[in-house]
Amino acid sequence: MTTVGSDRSDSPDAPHPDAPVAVELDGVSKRYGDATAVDDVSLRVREGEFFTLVGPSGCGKTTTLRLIAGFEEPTVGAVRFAGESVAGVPPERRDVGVVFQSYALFPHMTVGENVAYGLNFAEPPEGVTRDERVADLLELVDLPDAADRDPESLSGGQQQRVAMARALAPGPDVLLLDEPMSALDARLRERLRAQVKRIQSELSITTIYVTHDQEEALAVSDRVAVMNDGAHEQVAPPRTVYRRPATRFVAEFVGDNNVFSGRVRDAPADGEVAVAVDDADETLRVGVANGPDAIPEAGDRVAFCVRPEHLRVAGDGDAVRRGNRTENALRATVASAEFLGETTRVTLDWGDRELLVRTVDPLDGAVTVAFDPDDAHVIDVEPQ
Amino acid sequence: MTTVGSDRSDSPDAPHPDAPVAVELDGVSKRYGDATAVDDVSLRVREGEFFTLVGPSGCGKTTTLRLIAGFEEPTVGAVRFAGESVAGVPPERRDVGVVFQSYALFPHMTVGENVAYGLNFAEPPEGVTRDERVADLLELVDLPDAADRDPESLSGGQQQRVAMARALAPGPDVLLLDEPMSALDARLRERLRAQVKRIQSELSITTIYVTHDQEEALAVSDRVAVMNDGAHEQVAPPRTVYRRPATRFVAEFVGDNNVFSGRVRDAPADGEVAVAVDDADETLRVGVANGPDAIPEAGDRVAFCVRPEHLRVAGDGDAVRRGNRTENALRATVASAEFLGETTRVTLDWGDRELLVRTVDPLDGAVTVAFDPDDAHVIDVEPQ
Amino acid sequence: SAERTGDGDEGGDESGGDGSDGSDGEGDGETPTLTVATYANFIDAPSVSPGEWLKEEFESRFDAELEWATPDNEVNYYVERAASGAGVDADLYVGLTTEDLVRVDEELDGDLFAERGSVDGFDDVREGLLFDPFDRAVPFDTGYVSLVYDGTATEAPETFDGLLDEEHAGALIAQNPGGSATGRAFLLHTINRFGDGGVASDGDGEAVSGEDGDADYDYLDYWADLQANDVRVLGSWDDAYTAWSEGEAPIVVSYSTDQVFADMEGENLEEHQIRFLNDQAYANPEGMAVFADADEPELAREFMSFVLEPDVQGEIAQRNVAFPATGTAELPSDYAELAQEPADPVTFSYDELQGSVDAWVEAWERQFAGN
Amino acid sequence: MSDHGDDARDADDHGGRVARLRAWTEARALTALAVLTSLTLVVAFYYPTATVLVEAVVVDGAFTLGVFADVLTDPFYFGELARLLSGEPPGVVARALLSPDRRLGIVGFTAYQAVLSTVASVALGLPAAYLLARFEFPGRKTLRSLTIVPFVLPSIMVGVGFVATFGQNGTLNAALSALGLPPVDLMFTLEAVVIAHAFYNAPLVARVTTAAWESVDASAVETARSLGAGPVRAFVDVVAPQVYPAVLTGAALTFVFTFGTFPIVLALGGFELATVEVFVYRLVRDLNYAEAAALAIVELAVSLAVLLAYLRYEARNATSTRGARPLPRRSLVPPSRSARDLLPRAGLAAYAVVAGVVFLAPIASMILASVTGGDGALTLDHYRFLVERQQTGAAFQVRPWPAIRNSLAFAGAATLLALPMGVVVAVLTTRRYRGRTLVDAAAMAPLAVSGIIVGLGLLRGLVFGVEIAGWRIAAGGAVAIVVAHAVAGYPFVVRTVSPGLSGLDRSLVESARALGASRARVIRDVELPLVWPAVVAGAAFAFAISIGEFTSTVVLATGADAYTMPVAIERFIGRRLGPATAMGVVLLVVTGLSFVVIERLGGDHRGL
Ligand SMILES: Nc1ncnc2c1ncn2[C@@H]1O[C@H](COP(=O)(O)OP(=O)(O)OP(=O)(O)O)[C@@H](O)[C@H]1O
Ligand SMILES: Nc1ncnc2c1ncn2[C@@H]1O[C@H](COP(=O)(O)OP(=O)(O)OP(=O)(O)O)[C@@H](O)[C@H]1O
Ligand SMILES: [Mg+2]
Ligand SMILES: [Mg+2]
Repeated sequence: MTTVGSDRSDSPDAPHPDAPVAVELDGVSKRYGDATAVDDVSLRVREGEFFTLVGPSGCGKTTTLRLIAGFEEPTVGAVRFAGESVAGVPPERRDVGVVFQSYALFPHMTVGENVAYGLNFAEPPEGVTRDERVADLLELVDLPDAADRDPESLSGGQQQRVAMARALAPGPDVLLLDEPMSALDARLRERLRAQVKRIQSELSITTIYVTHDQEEALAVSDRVAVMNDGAHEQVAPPRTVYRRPATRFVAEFVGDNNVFSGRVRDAPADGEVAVAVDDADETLRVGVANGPDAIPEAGDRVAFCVRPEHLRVAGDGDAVRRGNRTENALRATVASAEFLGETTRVTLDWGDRELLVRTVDPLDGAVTVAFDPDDAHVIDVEPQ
Repeated sequence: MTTVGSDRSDSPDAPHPDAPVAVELDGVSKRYGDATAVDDVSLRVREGEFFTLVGPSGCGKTTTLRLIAGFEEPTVGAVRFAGESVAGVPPERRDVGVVFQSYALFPHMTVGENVAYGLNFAEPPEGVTRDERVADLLELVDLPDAADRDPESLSGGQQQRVAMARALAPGPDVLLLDEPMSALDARLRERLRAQVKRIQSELSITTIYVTHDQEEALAVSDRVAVMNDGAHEQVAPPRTVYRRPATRFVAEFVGDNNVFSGRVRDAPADGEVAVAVDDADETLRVGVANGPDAIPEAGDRVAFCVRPEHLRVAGDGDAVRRGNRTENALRATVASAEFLGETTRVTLDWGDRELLVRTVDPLDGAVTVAFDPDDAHVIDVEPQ
Repeated sequence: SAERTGDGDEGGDESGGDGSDGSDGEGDGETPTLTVATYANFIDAPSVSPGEWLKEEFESRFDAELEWATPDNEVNYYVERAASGAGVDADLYVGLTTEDLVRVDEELDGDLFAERGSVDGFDDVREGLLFDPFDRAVPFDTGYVSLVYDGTATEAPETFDGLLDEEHAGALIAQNPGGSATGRAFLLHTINRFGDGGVASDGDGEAVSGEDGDADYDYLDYWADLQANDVRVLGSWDDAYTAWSEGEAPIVVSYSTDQVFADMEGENLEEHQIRFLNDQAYANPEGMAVFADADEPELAREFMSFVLEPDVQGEIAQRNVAFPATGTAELPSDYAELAQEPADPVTFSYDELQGSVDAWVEAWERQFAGN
Repeated sequence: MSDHGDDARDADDHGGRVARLRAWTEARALTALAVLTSLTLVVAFYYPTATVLVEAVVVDGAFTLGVFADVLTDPFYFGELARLLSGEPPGVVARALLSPDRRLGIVGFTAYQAVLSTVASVALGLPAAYLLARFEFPGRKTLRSLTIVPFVLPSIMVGVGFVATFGQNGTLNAALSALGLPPVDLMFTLEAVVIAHAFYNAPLVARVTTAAWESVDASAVETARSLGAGPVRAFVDVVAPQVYPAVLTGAALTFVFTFGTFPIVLALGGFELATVEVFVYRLVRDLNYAEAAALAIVELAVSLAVLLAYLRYEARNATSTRGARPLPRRSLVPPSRSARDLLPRAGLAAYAVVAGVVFLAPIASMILASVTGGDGALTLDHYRFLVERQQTGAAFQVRPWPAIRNSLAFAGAATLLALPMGVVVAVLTTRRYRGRTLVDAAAMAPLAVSGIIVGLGLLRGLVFGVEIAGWRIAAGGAVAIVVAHAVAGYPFVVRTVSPGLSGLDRSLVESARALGASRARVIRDVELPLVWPAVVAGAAFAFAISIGEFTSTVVLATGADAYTMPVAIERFIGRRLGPATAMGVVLLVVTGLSFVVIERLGGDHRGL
């Protein structure tokens, strides 16, 4: 499998395709002794962009952020701010705002003092006093009356917002957020991420956001870099990442997915190929329009995926039709179901494998599921 | 608004309608100084039931659990295990297993020693040695080879499962889980909750589960108690809670929802009433079949809700039809959207209010949304 | 006591311990045990101490066992025991000073010590050393507190007034009279010399008039002058002697037997010169007395007789590095060469000290340390 | 029914009873331990001390405040403040206090020198904390372990070392003159006393501060940096305020210790610098108990007030920084030649010189004294003396080996006793309830009471015993010594263990309880193992206190076979210091090794 790290900044979703590059990582690696935390990463974050690094624990997200902030220097490669290398520039002169997962509020200062701290080193915007700036920022994060409170008396979500306000106070060029919400509960995270996104848009500040929560990454970002094992697997707008995952890792990491692999039986026709699925007695038709640049030929091995919401379910034996054809129908039995409110996530046993589907009504027993070949997405083609 | 705390154990979803009561809270309150953490809660959890307490932060979930575990004694009321009051019985003699959010694994013991700890105070089941018991439990939680490892060398999810095994080892009558997954990332949470549910079913152990994540509560529980401000607002199976929320709080807390209030214009007809929505120039038709016992009469004030997924969207001006009638159509404009993968959550401005809808395709500008009167659910009727 | 000299037991917060190692219960017919209480250095000092020899000698001459007891608080320990009704568990105390007796008598209503009774050799005790007006304590040796100086660094003055010369500014190290025997002896010597100015006589007693004959110049005036001349008053003899040895100052208040030790250790005697101010030194006779509720009073008296025997007196003087109490002691002929005695020993009597000594010390403290 | 069945049931019954009994005792073990600890404290501290202190207000069997009032209104003790206490208007007194020839009185002066000593200790302790907390170098842990050594050195040894170092002919002046600098005359000045106090207490300040510094979260510093603060500014704004409470702990303890100072002032300063304890000592010696007790109570009140103020502050500022990412340690070798890398290390080098003079030179001088003969030549005579004394000393004399053995045995036993006491009190003081401050104060009192008074109290309360129903119950010897040492040492266990315990995740305790463990069992199985490094640090302190303890040892020792190393040192002091210094070096080596070993059993921890 090849890693496709294309920077699709020309995608229609990216809001600033022509904006100048604010932060650039150029062939950056960071090694700690023998371990490589970040492995030859090249990224360009544009001005005003909300750029998210998402990936499993230990994949190097934090290290990347620390390299940008200047807490670490790269072993190899260059970090550039607005085109200028910042090698050797200490963090206090990089004009970055940082929010840590632990918030790291100064426990011995009030909320107001925390927010004002950065103004010791940077003038507030013209015509605004220090106090006004602090008040403005607390207003911005919806905590207008918290200035005199002790950080420890605040709830987690409130602390998180104070940390945001503090990072924003000196008017940084770049805002770096390292899992700023992972210590919060699910509903609060949902509310706050909207707020973070709102603040970012209002200020249109370049923001690099680290999370391991793929839903969060999809929800807030202009572009997402999916990282794995120190390197990025795909850098693209959320919809692209979700709908056209570049690698199997991305397909499985971002959202539920059903990934199949098999061998192409004959040459493409109607933008579709027939794939004999490995270890199964089924041939499935798969659309190739959305896939990678290489069009699969007969005999090639391919991997493709179908989202659970694209697997339509019918009772056992009911035909799932498309036009007049009954196709891509798989017989499976219900293994378990989780009621999620809006839908139910059902796990099906299909031979030795599991399939995930979404339904509104409860399912039971044996079922047939089918999908539209156009809903399948080819991830990977390995020529014969 | 009245609090409806009915114990609908006769609901078809509850799996053990006749099972004996394992844990009972009878008029239990807990006050700390002036603050009331738990306010006159009465609950009956049946043997083998998976019972979930869900509610926002600070609503008293943990306190309730601690009262059951014996870490706190109620200020008023009685806690009964199998009908016997346990007042004054210390936690170590209540036969409960507890899993905390932090897992609280003993860092100075190996995984095996952690699991075996409770066996210092309780014999393993007959015919099973201590070591076998530990091995069995580690098998049960899918960590068969972890016995000699250090807890700190495990990932969060693995630690969580060790904590489960440890709590289960002495064969407790009741398993108490306090947000056992909130420190984990979203994907892991989803995977683990299925596993917790599986283990619970296999052992059919009475389980009381605390979470603030409503999706989690819906996904795993036989019954859910939605708590607010120290008291329970609804106790019912997940589908009932989701589809027929007893209070406005439940409607808004469990899943996204659009709640309306207004005045009934005329007497019910066809199982529907027409409601003039407050502060809006709209009359909406609302089904009353699913509502509370009181059928609204003309002139009554009602509150009802419609789930985002039941608000169908069309372009501006397109009619939303039901049979032949165009009805319940609201014109609104798109305020913001969050791409969540499977769907996009769109926030609409409707007058001064916000509406939430779910769409697959991006929306923009002015739109018309509509809903089927049967998809509306009356929460509350206030007679004239 | 000379080992006192050498190995000063004076205070600080720290000294000795309760060294009673045994019970005093013994049945008839068994060898009786005599428990002798004393200060630690009498039996245990790094150079020499008479304890071991005395025990062996006594046990070889009498059918008795001797046990030493060295409680940290010394005689105060027995005062405390008596006061708390715990019973005194020793037969006699060796190493009483005049001041000890004064203090004991002031504190306790009953008698801690018994009358002397008949002690052979008592008549041989030198007249001037008898310090107990109630005839309980029997002196067994005496020491003199004088100046010791480093002859290679200075020539000590001959008189008290000489110490006030600018030449001797910062030259003298003395000790705290509140915590150290030498310090107290030197203070008393200055009182004897200059008078107490009526400090202790608040109405009742007589003022002590000084030998200097100047009624307007008392010991406090002298000490004010000494202080102006930069005298050092350190906490204990150890502190003072250490500082002196390190050359911090050339003159120190110490014992007149200093050269005996210097010689023992092969040091340059030139650096260990003795000076008797105004040809005087303060005498500190040490006595022994039988406890009033001793289990073995007769054996205790036999011990006292034993101690006064000429050969034992000689041994004690040498081993305790002091001067014998009797005129009949057998000493090496060259002993006096190194252990010097003043021409004119001075000391306060029991009566003079009684009711005064506390006030003298306190007045001195208040003047010297007033902050 | 067969006998066999009966037997089985009996056995069952028996087993059940044993199990129930075990459960019953376990359930009450904590209470029992608390009661035992209180009893020990009452028997070995409160009751004895009270028998003395009560004399301040009970004279000849009658209650009176007269003695107390006399002391309080005596300008000799209280300076200008006494005038206030005797009823003069505050304005007049305030003016008098501001005048140049104001009188501080002995109490005022004692406090003044304690404040100076505290400042000096902090000043000398902080750079050491900086070195230990922020730099990595070989021997760092050993150095950290050894910081406790000054604690056990008898004052006489320190006196010897100081005269040899700071005296007119001392090392310092020799070094100065070699550099062509004029000599300094430090001996018999307040400065000398203050430096000696710093010798004892700066290591303590360093220890507490190091622990706190190591627990500062790196994220906070990095945040400050990202907000524009340079490294120095980030230190001042973020690190310093978090380290400050620990510095305050060290300062409070230093104040209390130096407020009760006694031998060292007179040895190095002279009587002009006499402190309250000097007078307590003299008054006790002269059997003037009423005034001695009154002064001791004044002393206690001041010390306890400082300790309490600090404890309240500590409670208020107890911020648990659990799970914090510590600041990474730096290498002592500068990574580059930039000023940023060179300056701090140059500062540390300068500090090393100062520390060498203050800490190492006196110890080195002591060691040198132990191998120097009367003629100034090197010799092993003094060690030969120790061997000889060991071989030929009489049974009633103090011999080196039994002293070493006793010291180690008592210290070991006292530590074993102080640990449960300290842990129990720490458990009690980490819970929140009303009157906790009182428990705290009562627990810390052994640090604040005059050692002389405690010694006298032990004599009365333990050695002489109490008469109960015609029986005189007395205790002396090894057991009493161990108990007294444990009482003296356990406050340190409390202060080391308590921050650890209060920082422990409560759910660990509750998990264990839910699994069936009793409260006491949880302490044993979970809490202690988890705060183990702190327990070990507490043990090191208890051990150190016991090794260095003198006053109660000599009071309670009922024979030469109960004497310890400090007693041996004191006995071996003669005209020549050789034998005593040799014994001092033995003490130094034995305890230094002990601490390295003890702390190897532990690890990093918070608290003292
Ligand atoms: N200072 C360091 N020394 C050694 N290894 C390190 C250091 N910092 C990070 N690493 C290693 O580098 C890798 C990447 O770590 P990083 O913290 O960047 O991951 P992450 O993606 O932020 O993970 P998480 O989601 O758990 O925060 C990990 O394997 C980590 O163990
Ligand atoms: N020991 C206590 N002393 C005082 N107040 C307490 C105590 N424990 C809980 N409370 C208060 O009682 C209320 C309920 O707390 P509880 O911990 O039960 O909430 P929760 O539902 O578990 O919240 P969360 O989701 O944040 O864990 C809160 O307002 C809390 O502040
Ligand atoms: Mg990270
Ligand atoms: Mg909770």
